[in-house]
Amino acid sequence: MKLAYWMYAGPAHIGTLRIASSFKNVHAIMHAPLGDDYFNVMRSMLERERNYTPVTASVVDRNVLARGSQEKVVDNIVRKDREEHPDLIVLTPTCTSSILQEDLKNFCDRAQIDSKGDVMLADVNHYRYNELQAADRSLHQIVQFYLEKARKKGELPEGKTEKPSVNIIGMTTLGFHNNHDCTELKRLMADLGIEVNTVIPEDASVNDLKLMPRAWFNLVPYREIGVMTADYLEREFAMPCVDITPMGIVDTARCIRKIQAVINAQGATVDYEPFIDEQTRFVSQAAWFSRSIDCQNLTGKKAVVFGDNTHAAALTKILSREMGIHVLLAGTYCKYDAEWFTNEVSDYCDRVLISEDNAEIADAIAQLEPAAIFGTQMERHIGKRLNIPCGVIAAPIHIQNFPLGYKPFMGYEGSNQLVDLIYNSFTLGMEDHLLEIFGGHDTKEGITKTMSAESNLGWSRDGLAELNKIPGFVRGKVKRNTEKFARDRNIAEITAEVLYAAKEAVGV
Amino acid sequence: MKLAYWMYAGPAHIGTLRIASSFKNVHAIMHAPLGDDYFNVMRSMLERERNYTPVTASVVDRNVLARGSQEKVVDNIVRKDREEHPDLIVLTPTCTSSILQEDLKNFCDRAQIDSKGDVMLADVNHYRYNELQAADRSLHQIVQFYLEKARKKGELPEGKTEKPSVNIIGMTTLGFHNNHDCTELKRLMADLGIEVNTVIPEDASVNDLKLMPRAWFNLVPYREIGVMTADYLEREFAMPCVDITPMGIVDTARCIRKIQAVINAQGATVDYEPFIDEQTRFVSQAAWFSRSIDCQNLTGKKAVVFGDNTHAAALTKILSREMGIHVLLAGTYCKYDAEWFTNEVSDYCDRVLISEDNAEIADAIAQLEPAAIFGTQMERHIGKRLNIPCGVIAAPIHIQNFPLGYKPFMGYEGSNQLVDLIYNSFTLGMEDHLLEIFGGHDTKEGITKTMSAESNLGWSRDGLAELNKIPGFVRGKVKRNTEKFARDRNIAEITAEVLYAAKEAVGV
Amino acid sequence: MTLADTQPSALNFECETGNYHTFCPISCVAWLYQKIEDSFFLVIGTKTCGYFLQNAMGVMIFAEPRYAMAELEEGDISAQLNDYGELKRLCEQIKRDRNPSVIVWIGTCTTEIIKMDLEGLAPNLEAELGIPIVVARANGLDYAFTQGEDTVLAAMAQRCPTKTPVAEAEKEERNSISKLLNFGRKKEDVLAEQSEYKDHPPLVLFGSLPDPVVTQLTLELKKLGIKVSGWLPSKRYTELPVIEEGYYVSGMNPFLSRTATTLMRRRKTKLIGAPFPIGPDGTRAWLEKICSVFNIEPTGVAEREAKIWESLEDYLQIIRGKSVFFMGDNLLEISLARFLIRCGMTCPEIGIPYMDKRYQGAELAFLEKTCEEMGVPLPTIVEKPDNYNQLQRIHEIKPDLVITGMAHANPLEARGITTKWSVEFTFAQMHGFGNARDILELVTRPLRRNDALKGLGWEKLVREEANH
Amino acid sequence: MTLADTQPSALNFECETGNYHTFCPISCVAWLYQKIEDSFFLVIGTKTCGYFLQNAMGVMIFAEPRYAMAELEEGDISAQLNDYGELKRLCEQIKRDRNPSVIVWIGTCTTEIIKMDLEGLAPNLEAELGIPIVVARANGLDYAFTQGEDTVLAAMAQRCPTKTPVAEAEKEERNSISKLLNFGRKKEDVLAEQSEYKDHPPLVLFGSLPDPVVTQLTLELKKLGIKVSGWLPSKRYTELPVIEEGYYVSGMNPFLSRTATTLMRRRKTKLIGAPFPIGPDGTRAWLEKICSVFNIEPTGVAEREAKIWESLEDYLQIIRGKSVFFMGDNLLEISLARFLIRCGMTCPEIGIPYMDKRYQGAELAFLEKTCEEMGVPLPTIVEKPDNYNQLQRIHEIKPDLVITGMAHANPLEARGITTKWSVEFTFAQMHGFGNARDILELVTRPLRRNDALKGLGWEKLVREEANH
Repeated sequence: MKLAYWMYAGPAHIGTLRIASSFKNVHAIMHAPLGDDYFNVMRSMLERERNYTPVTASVVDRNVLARGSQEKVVDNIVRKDREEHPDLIVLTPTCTSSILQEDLKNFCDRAQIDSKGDVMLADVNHYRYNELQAADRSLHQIVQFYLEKARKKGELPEGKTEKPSVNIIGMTTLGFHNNHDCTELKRLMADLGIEVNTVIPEDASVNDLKLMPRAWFNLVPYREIGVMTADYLEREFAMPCVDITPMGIVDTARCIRKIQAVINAQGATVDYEPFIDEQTRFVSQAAWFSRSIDCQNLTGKKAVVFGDNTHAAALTKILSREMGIHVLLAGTYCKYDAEWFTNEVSDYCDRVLISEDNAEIADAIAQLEPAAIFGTQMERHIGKRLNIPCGVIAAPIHIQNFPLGYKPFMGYEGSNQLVDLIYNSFTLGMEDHLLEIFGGHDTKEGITKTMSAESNLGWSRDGLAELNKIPGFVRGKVKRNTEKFARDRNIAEITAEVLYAAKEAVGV
Repeated sequence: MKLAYWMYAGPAHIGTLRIASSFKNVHAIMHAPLGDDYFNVMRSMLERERNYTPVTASVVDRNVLARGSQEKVVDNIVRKDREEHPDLIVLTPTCTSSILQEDLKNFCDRAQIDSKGDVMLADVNHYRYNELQAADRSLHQIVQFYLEKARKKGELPEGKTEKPSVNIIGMTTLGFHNNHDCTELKRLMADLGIEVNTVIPEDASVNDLKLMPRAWFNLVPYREIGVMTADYLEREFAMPCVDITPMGIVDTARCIRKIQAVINAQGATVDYEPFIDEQTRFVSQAAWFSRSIDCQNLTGKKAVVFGDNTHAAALTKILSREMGIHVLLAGTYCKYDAEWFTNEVSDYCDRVLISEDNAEIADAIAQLEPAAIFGTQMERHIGKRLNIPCGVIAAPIHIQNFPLGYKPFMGYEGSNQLVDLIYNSFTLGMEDHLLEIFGGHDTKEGITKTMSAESNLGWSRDGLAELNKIPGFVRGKVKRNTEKFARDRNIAEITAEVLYAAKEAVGV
Repeated sequence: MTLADTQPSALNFECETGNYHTFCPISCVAWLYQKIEDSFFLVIGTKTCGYFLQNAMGVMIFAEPRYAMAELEEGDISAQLNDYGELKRLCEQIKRDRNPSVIVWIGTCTTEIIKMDLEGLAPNLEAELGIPIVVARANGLDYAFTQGEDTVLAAMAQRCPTKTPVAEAEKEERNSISKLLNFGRKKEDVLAEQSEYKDHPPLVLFGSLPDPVVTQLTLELKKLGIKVSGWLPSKRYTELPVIEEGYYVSGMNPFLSRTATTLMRRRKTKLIGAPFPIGPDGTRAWLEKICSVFNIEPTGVAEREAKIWESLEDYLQIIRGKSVFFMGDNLLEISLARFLIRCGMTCPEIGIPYMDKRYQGAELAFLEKTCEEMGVPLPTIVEKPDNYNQLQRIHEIKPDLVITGMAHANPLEARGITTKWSVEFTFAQMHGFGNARDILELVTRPLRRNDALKGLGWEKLVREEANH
Repeated sequence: MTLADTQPSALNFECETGNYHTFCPISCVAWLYQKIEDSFFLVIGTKTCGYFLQNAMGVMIFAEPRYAMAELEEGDISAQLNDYGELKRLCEQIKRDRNPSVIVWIGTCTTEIIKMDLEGLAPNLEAELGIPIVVARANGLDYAFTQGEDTVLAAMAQRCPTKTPVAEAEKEERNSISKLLNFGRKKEDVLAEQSEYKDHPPLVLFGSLPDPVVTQLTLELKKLGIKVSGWLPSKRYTELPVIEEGYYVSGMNPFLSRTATTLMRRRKTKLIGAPFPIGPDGTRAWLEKICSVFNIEPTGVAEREAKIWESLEDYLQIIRGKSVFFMGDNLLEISLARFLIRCGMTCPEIGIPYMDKRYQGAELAFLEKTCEEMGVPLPTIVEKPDNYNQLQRIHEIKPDLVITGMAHANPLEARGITTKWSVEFTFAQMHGFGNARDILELVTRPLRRNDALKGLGWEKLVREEANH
């Protein structure tokens, strides 16, 4: 057992559901007890999704346990096939139901007989893999399923697209700024004259997966999701993969140069150097910012970075290489892929921390006292407690990571957004320090005077006790209204009873 | 005299310089004492401008005062004409030098004789008009100058452009999010199939001003700058003006409908309704946000709005009409244009406040205790003091208002950005309140333990006094280093002398 | 037993046994750890449980709360590790870090499936650790959402002392309510005040309510001369109320049937079966029922109710004549429906995860009576509803307001159906006369909001083909 | 007079009388109001002055500082309003709101031009108000940037008491430095310590330095047996140091020539003309000069200097052999150039707004000596430079570092020229042995930064045609 207050990556079934519900017209059946189906809430609330989440819980309760699940699961799959006509139904257990060690594969086979769409069991060990690993696996499983199906049917397309083209792999629902990254990458590809063959899984149809081999190469922008799929495609279809995350000015250029190499090797003759130079120096503002006086003032400032592999590695490199900021510690919670991370960042930071234990990172931050943190929501709150500003750069996702405004992390606009995030984190911290130095924001009488009614009313101890139970942000108002109420009625002492009588009367 | 701690709008010459230095290849000569030329610093530092600001101070000092300015001013104009070959040199005094009541018009005439470019005196009363009014006037003056010049020379173009076209008027340097608004409006015009004839003054050449009458209409997105120019063009060239600020979903639609009316009246036959519907309901996320559960939770929450006319009016309408938020008070510092503001907002708020006195708005906020403020940097700091979140929606500009990332306030993307600003302001406030309710972020021993070295060292009173002079954010580090230094040397009591000896040795 | 034994006959009950969504019962720790200030809640379950709690609790996670996961790993599931040893290690750490007065073990689906014997392990560890360990099986196999509280209170009911432990003076100290009410006053005054109370058998109230509501209801009863001897749960575990045989008890919430049964069967108390004090109508009925049991005249209660109704008029105008549909989530549905029908609404369907017709008997009767008096049709009550089928019915009926869980609110709004989260009622202060406004503030908010937006023409925010 | 009277002959002085940029001298309130804790600064000027202060001071504006604008409006300019009446109204409000120990009126260009007689108005208002009013003409017609401090200190020098006001014991209390150093110690210890000091005439230091630097320099002199009798300005106006005829005084900054003159001519003190204690070389020279005047052996000072140089080696490696160009801004240029040349840099040009060759005499001589010893060419010193011409020279010479005002830093960086803001030195803690690192931290930062960026190939960030 592990004592856990906070976890960085979710359980495996969340990963599978993120993949399944990213596709268009794919439905997932969760074989799980009541309450395990909060994925639907996350998608609806965090992503403000307008559509019903295509995930149905086949509820496991005491009765089902007693009688066996097979009938219920098969019924639910067949029912959903009939009701929604999905192209594919993915069945997944959760940590809980996977313990039952039922032959879920067999349930699927049974359900397939009466279903028009495909039925598939997500093949993941729920105790060995976390959300990210399961997502990577499930995406691979679905892609492989449809490519093999097409091959069997002789429906695999021949050859490549006429113009250079790309599959962008790994864009999912509930991904950290995935929607805006996806837009930015599409724009970048358009600028490079590269056709987007497919984007998967977000908004893709499983029926289009068979077209993937037509692309000249695969682009896997995130380290966490898509690598297995790209490896499979490389193995089976000899498709080259570009896996440099285009985040920050330097790595965006590296990514584009790799693309150039890959497509020129296939007969194209492109030279992206002028484009890179123009974007770097004049279109994006990030390189200029690096050279500007504002950034000079950040030189040597100290930062701690923590997050998933993709974002923590990219941020570490940007801070250190592009902005001259001293990264005291770079860390990731992707323990299963620690070697990759260490290779990426060890030249750019003093220390590497690989851990899923948030107490460990909290203690490290407290000891190191950086001027700013770049981490997850957890580190943001550690920073709040320690009075250190924190920019959020990685999942676990939070509603704040689904802004309506355009905020990609990738590409040239992403590099601008990152500069804003970094700069504002440091300067907001600086502002608070300056205010401290100049003795600012002490509540001056001039202002507080207007906030508290002058009163010769007394509060009884029980009245005060009740008042103090009221949250600070409305307490002032309740206090004033109660005092007004008491004055109007010539009540000299305000007891708990008076407080509630006032509440009833005034309705606050 | 007026006791002033803070001013919302700058002095007149700042307005003139904003117009002059927005144009390409226009130079301004400030006739002013040393130190009055901080406009160059503002432009270079706030806007992170890469180019030298095309403004030169012709320094007024005791000698110049004694001998008279004429020679120096004329010399400086002629010199700049020779050095930089600007199309136009604008001469402006400041509040100070305008008192000298010199015949600056005559200086210009004298300088014109020896200059290849045009020379012009900005015609503004520096004690009657502020930055915004002066900018409006100076833009009008320059446009009128070049149109009349072209008319005299018979160089005015005949007729209109083939396709519907627009002049976008009022985009300036050091304007609040002007650069991104400008990009967004250009994109919007492209979507509507409208050619952008000119954008002035930002990045425009004065030589192109004569082409303005070719446009089908003028668009003046900001109430503060451009109205006088548009009025002039309407009067002299019968050009219709669209002056609805396209901010928020509703007013963006109103603006587009007005454009439709204006161009259909000139023979076009466009129907923008499908475009508006598609953008409103599906492309922009703002209308959906209004209907979503997140926004439902904002219903009836209380806000105060304060800023310039354009932004304060737009925000008031968006908050009230599009998001169901209760605007307790809407205010502007544009006293000179109070009637317009009152007409715009009085249906959407409880109270209107027109004032340039920041103490007045601070007191109103303290009394009203809104859940959020939308105001200027000044209101942000009032909010910080009162623990009320504030979104910054208006100038006086600040480096934070020149983000690198794309953050327009106008058009459909602007409406997304505004929702983020509004939502985050309320929820950040809510987060703090929730943390208070749940007793969060009290520094727990588990974390503080790692922050303070256990020590049996004594600090003398003078040592402590010195330590306390050190700002809080480095004090911990200095304390630890000094204690380490003392321990290493077996010093039992840390005096001020020990503290500074440690600083010298350790170099912190 | 004072349970109302007239079963309402006219109400139409259905049980769809469908696939429906509600929060996992372990979420009860969210409000219980705050309520019982010296407690620590340890949820023994999987990463799935932990990630749910983290997402459901939001900012509370960051506030160093007094709850945590005992996350079961592969070795625990395959029984390679010793449960006792593992739990001991964790509880020792909790003792070291927080030193709570009680540790509540929350069993989950997984501990059920792997048949972890929590009840068997607890007494030994409790003895070894020196901290009481209370075991509650708040699992999703047997319970829904708010019933998690029921399992915890039922377990705690068994830990309430049977006798006043020492002197009478100290008993006063034990009881936080009387302490609060007497604080700072002279002993003579306190004694004088005791005489304000009528003579009646001891009464203990059960159900976790926010502290201000506890005070309000205690004061409400005091006005009638009725003294509350204690609340379950108390603010501190060390202040659990004394419960002796023959005490009267009354439940504050409709989801506490197991606690009620435990109090009756194990602690031999008498349950006062009344409608719940939700809404002015419910509050009055609840007060009158207690009075009737104690043979006390409920003076002024009817007038109080009438006055509250008067003060609600501005809200009533918004909802009168409108329809409300409950998809079913937190078991508060019957009481809320009854109150809203009294407010003038109609209600075609009440979904509810679980229906204990005995424990909710008085409330069901009151619902029926209310419908009759208001002249509106009786709602259909659907136990364990099927959410898919419900959505079909909603799109057909087009109710003015749907009270639903979080999963369906946004999609319904996008299709022009006005919604309110049911979960907000779980956390709202809504019991008693004084809080009726708060319920209506919540209920009317979406109506007021969507009314404000109506003019803008953005009703349908999904494309036609996706309209469903 | 102890002013060095050997004028350096080899240095090349030019005066371009050009159009150059520097901050307005009224900005001195930014540091003086913080330094003198019981003061209030009232800047009497136009909206132009106010908007400058607001933009220059940034966050300080929000911190409810003890300074404000008396904004002149049209009626004030046209003399329709009565100056005395207006100032009285404002000062009364300031007294009401803040009750400072002193109000400093800062005259501006505008008060000069409209010939507002601040010196004439102040005594009457001071009498009427009961608060001292000090008048300083920190206008941009006569002064540049840091000279604003000079005008304030010169005015305050005249307010320093001439005699210890009452008993000796109270004198101790008046002097905040001795109070600090003796605090908490027994009187005997204090008296014993007095004997640590050598016998020498009283010494007062002038110049506004951050409190920790004041302590450091006071301690530095104490080590040599020299006692500092007081600092101008003191931390509080009410603690201005006693200055009697014959006292010795020494200036901390190169821009305080007017204060020096006032102290010599009006207060009959003797000025110790020394290089300024900036950099270890300057600090040593300053200490030795004071010792020589007091006939005290400067024991250990040379060793201190050597040790400090040793500790700077990591920074020195970065700048050695590189060139630095001063555009001229804060009058600290000569001292900084001298220190940086000693560090191993070369310096082709020192722009400076104003050059008082007498007051800076010892520093100029030291600069010349340093250049000789380091074997580098003497810089050209350009008074009132023309920024446009300087930019041409910079683009031609391509110095490794340009120390410049804020207006030119970004454009220079965009063209591949490394810069450092001169204003940072104005606010840095850089006097004395201990702070030499801080100067080099600032100087090397842009070099370190641009070195780090060099590999990325982003040197030129303007298009060729705009490359000037």
